[in-house]
Amino acid sequence: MRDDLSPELAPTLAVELGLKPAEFDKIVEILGRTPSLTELYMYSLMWSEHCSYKHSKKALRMFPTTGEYVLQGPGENAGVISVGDGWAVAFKMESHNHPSAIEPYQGAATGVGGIIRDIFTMGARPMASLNSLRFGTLDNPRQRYLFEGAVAGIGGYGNCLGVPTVGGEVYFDAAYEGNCLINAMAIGIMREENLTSAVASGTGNLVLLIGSTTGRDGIGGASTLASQEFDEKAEDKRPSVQVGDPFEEKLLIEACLELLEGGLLVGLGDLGAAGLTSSASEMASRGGVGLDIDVTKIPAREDAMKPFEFMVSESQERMLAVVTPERLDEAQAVCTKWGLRSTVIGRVTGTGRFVVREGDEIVADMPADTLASDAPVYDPAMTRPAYLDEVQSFDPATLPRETDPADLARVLTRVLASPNVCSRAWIYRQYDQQVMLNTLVLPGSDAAVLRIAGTARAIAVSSDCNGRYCYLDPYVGAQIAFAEAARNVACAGGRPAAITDCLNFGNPEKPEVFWTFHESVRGMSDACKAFGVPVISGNVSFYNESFGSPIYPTPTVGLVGVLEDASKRVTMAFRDAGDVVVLLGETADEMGGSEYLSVVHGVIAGAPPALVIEEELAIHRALLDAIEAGLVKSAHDCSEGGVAVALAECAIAGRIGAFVALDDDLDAVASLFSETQGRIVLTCADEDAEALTDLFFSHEVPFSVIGEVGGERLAIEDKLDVTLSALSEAWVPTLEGLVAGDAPLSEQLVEG
Amino acid sequence: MRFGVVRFPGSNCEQDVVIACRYLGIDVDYVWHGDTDLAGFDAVVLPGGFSYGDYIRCGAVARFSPVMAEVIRFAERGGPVLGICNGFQILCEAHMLPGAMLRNRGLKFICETVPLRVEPSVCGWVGVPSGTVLRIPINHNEGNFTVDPETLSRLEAGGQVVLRYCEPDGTRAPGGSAPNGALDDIAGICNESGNIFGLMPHPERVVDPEANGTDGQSFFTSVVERMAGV
Amino acid sequence: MARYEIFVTYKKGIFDPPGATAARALDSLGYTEIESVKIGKYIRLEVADGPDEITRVREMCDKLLANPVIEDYRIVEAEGAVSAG
Amino acid sequence: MARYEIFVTYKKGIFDPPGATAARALDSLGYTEIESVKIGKYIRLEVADGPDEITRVREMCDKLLANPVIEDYRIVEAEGAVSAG
Ligand SMILES: Nc1ncnc2c1ncn2[C@@H]1O[C@H](COP(=O)(O)OP(=O)(O)O)[C@@H](O)[C@H]1O
Ligand SMILES: [Mg+2]
Repeated sequence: MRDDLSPELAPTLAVELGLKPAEFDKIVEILGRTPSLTELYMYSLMWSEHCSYKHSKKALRMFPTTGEYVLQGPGENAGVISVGDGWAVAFKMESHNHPSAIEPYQGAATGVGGIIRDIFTMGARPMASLNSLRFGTLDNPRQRYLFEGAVAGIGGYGNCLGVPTVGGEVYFDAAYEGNCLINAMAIGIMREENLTSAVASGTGNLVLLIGSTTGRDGIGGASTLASQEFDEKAEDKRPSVQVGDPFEEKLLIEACLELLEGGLLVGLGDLGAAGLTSSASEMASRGGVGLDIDVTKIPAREDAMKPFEFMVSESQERMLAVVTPERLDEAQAVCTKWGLRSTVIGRVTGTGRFVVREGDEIVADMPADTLASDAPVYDPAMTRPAYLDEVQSFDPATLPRETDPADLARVLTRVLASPNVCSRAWIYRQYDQQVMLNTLVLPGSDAAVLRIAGTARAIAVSSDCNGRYCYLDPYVGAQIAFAEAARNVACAGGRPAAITDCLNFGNPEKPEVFWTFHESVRGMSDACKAFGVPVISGNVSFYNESFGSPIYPTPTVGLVGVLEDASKRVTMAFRDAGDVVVLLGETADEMGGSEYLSVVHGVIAGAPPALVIEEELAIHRALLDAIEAGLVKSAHDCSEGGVAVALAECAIAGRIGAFVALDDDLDAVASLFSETQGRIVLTCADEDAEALTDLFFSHEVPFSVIGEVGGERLAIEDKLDVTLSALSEAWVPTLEGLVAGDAPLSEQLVEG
Repeated sequence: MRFGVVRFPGSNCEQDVVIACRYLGIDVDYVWHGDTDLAGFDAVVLPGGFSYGDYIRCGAVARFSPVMAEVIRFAERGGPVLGICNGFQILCEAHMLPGAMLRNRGLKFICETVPLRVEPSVCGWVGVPSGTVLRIPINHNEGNFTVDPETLSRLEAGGQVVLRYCEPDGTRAPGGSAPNGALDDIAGICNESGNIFGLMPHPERVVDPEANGTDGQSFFTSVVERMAGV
Repeated sequence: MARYEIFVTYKKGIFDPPGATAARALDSLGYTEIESVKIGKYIRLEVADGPDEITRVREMCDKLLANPVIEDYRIVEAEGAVSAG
Repeated sequence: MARYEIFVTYKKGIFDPPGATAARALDSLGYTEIESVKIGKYIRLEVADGPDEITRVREMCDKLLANPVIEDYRIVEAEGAVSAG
């Protein structure tokens, strides 16, 4: 075989490509010989953590993945649920952390591009995206650069594509200083019957590569390493940054959907991580077939590319389709109509082998399904991290608490101005939020609401994770991530249908890190089971380490809920003077991990708020029944900053104040800023108050009527009294202020 | 009365215009950028989005689409042509309207609903009295309209300035009300005879009262009414 | 094959938002010596040899690569200046 | 006062979507002689005379005017090439 490696060199190269010696031995065993260079690259990528989930696979089995509405669970490019009236929604979240840390604009942009390809691969038209972001604190110029760049990149890609960005979340914490998180979620819509699979089948069918040319993008790291030792001449160091081309992707969306609609394809897959190797071997593995691919047929962007480079390139905006020879001309005509390249690069075989050739010469030949299915699965060691006892034993009650109304008012404005609480408008103003005309609730409320055009229905979507809680208690933190997403969706009137997740952790080979991962998966699973909400897709991102220590465990949840009647949707904005303000749920003194502690005392410690899942569920059900009965005029959950921040946000959004009396017997700080879970600030018309309270009684959920909407101040009896304009002045300009006065990104200087 | 909405490679608001027209009961269909025939259409819309990615300059490539020669002929015969956002940029690139778009002041993409004042103009696409303040979303990176001083005076004198960014009460801030920095707060202009109209805001996004408002309706219905002689 | 470099800049009097922003940013980074920054486009063409080469490159600029309403351009072949528009 | 010209281009191997799009557009406009188009930035600086002028200009490029992860730049003073990064 061409590209042969000597038995002496191969194990060394294998280690340099990230394979463990035992993994290399397994490859030799599968092949019955030393792998060729191309084979070794292909295995090393497919058996990498990113593609094989070798450290997480077992833990992920805890997730509930089935349910009445699930049309496609984990295992395909995206999960799919039925949302009624024959419509289905596909969604998934994915990380692009490491590329974004090198080049934030392109890293984030190509992250959006990748997740959107996962959606239309399923036959769904991308209809919305969300993003979950984590950075270090913005007093550091590098963090500002990353933040500005990532936001610009997300907007730059999504806006050009014409997919609205409707929500997300962002936190700033020193824990992410050396390792930002950029998680992108995309959602698509389709008729149920159009659900497709990334599968190759039918001996003699043709493999068609559609879209962009193939360059050496994304293989800089590994290939430079290898080329120094094994190539004739040391290649110049190439940056492994991929540049996104959203225009090409827009054409791909239109062409692929037209191809699928016309029934012209046998299967369709996207090229993501590990490029052609991954999509081709997964499609072959699903179909139980073999593939024969000739790299000389692949349109190259650069000269003298090697077979392995073609096979592992991560050039963006490419799709792989399987077509019958009879439909080839029609399929290629559709691509041409959309101005896209399409090239037959190989065919489906009945041998079950993945053969790669360069012209006449075979450079790789292996059992196709061993790439995707035979990757090792590990049972990593785990130990409860030592830091937990220390942080959890901290008692927030040992710190002094403000009691004077003037001090409390100052604390409220400080918390409102905290980068983790303040208005996110600076971010989403850079995103097209409305294209496609489905966004009924724009970003800025708890969940975005998107209508299912042509029906009365809508979906509500939110992505959430408080990493600080997960750091203090990974099990509870992950439960809260789920509960908060469900709560945000419920506040809009959506009944949770399914979630996707993106699990961001440090190095899983460290037992303490793996323990936090395992606990988080367990917490999220338990919450999902209690709510009867399945996990239909997701992504794991390990090795997120910041200067040698892991980031906060950050298991982000992306939740989609359904509103049967879109006109019943609710936002957080207070509406009319005289409306009655109700607090659903009961406040306890739970200051551990709170924004108050962090902002006022600079402390991140204590036990996070408890999550009593049955109570949480009862409250969501009560809220949803009330919304569906048309009794609720606004609803907003209490998250970071507690009830005081929730009230302030409702008032700012509605441009109208409130007079409130909190009837707990806690001290003022706990009453205002405790982050007890399962609480919702809602309003109803005065004449509906009785019906609403009756409904809550019948649900046996704790609630209290706390006040009335009106005026231009937020007055909380005995505690504080602040003008609306003072609240807005604290909450609105923080992000813009933090990034202003600073050097703008060089990206911004690029035309276009 | 039938609207034709041109689909350029990369357009992404063409479906929105079609949905908006249908919502308003207007007969509408797509026109492919490669077509060379506008027979059967009574008005043409160049929609928003990013034609050809707008990588070189917004609208620079789309202007050369085969259909554009026909759009120019259609307009010369007095046919109503509306360019929304990228469509406006294409009209400028094609010299069907004067001026050009620079990057937004601040170099950020801006998506937000803004107040706009309807100016007294000769524009045939406007269906509300001048002085009306409308709230319509803008959504662009390059909407910072610029034009040389002589042409600006000509636009003013000829009633060709159709829409201006303004404060919520309809006044213009001394330092300018345009979030993108546009010259003289200009958000939309028309040609001398008023049949070609380009605007940066997206009226098709505010047509359905169930979704975000109705302030954009009149831009679509006025032409229909005028043609029907209402 | 011939190589051309094209420099596209805003016409005099046209405001240059990226240039103005860069100037401010450089100033705030401590480069107070900056008096002005202009940002334009730098285009490199490779064209097969043929008749009227330079005329055709100018045409490409007039039609597509620059916007004559707001931009000027300068074309340079290899090292020597040949044409401006 | 000194004047510097800076040419910023993508590093070798980095895909240049604007260039690729321009090449396709020119081809479809009939300029089939086009073999490749690359689009970068052309920056003109005016700086007050001072010590370390060129060092400081290079710094400006590294920090702000170019993105060293994906871009190369070349600085030219008046007419002569002085520095590259
Ligand atoms: N990165 C982002 N991109 C888009 N929208 C965002 C982003 N971050 C926050 N938002 C939006 O800002 C609003 C407030 O966000 P957040 O404070 O996280 O809400 P909550 O506390 O209800 O989860 C939401 O509408 C959210 O979707
Ligand atoms: Mg919320």
